[in-house]
Amino acid sequence: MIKVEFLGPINREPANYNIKNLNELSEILKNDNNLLEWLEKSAVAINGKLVFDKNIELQNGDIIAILPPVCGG
Amino acid sequence: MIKVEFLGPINREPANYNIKNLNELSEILKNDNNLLEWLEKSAVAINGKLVFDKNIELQNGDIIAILPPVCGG
Amino acid sequence: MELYNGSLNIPEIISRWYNLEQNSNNGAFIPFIGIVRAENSISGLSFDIYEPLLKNWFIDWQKKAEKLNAKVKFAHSTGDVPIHTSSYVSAVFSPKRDVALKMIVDFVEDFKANAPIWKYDLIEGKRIYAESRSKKIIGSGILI
Amino acid sequence: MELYNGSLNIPEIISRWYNLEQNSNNGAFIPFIGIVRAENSISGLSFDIYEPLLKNWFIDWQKKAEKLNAKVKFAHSTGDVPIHTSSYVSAVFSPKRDVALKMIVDFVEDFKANAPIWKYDLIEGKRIYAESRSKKIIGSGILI
Repeated sequence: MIKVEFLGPINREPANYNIKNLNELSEILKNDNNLLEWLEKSAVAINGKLVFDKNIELQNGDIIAILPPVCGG
Repeated sequence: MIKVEFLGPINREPANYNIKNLNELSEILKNDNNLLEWLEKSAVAINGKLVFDKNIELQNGDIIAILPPVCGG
Repeated sequence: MELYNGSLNIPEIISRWYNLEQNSNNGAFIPFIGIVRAENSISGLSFDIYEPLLKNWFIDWQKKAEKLNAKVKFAHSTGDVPIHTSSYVSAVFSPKRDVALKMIVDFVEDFKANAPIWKYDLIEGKRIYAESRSKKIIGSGILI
Repeated sequence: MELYNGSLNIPEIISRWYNLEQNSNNGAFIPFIGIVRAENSISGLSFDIYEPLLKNWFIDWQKKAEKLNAKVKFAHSTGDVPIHTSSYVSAVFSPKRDVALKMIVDFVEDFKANAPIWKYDLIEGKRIYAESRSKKIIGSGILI
């Protein structure tokens, strides 16, 4: 299973999915109209590292983070 | 009288001169070989303000500072 | 990297960092200290942090600094931070003044743009996402 | 502008400046702290200061800062300052981070180039003018 965390203002409980890559996650999450707006402006990290390729193969136990726009300091 | 202070590494006692402008001071100090080298690389302040014109008229009681190269911090 | 719940104790942090590094022969120590401004009738700011990514972001910066013989540090708040107190301090140590001055500018800018931290205004007891001041992280939109 | 005989107490100065300005609604506070490095087998540095000109130099900077809605401060040592202690700290306060970051760079560079301060290396008890690191003040050579 892959755990997906929705960070900061997305304000939604983590969810578990049985997926092999980010393409599959994209297909699932895009169906959720409440999420669609966030996805357009969110980056993605796998196990604490930003990723830029939807085809990366996921490993069982990976943790994915959905990261909306930031403003530290 | 005009008081002239020699700052920092010039390491020389202040002196008083009866002069009307920096041209006159220049003529006096250039005769001192120990000072000549310093004069080439020194700036001049009158009463705590840098000056850039040798013809400025001096007032009785003015204090002139001879300022060799600096390195604060 | 130090994370604290609530406002930072700036005198304690700066003094500790200074005392710790005083003998490391770095000639320049430049902290950047953020203080929460009273504006838009907020009572304060509030922060969420995603620590796993922040840790890796900082490790990259430590490597970058080390290559230039410098050292970076920072502390940030989570949760609520009242106005006129501090939520953020970063610092650069370097033997060279010019390296330190350039690095503190780059570090602070990169922190603002890429550190996984979400800011909220505290207004009348509510926590309101500071969306208009927030910036998309590089690579955003990948799931669309 | 604060002048001290010997090393600066950096934790005291930074804490005091921070506490003093905390409520002035400046969002950014950037100190630059100089620490005397152990190099060229010196035991420390020593400084002479010409206060009347330094005071005027600083008044000009205060006016410049005020126009940008910022505030500048500095402290410097006179006399002997042992290695691994501090002789210099300056700071900028501003509501705006980018103004503060630019100003601390400009202030420190201008200080180094134009503040009427003379530096000496302390080597085996002797006070040796740091001539090769020193810079002519603008207008130098006027008496030739």
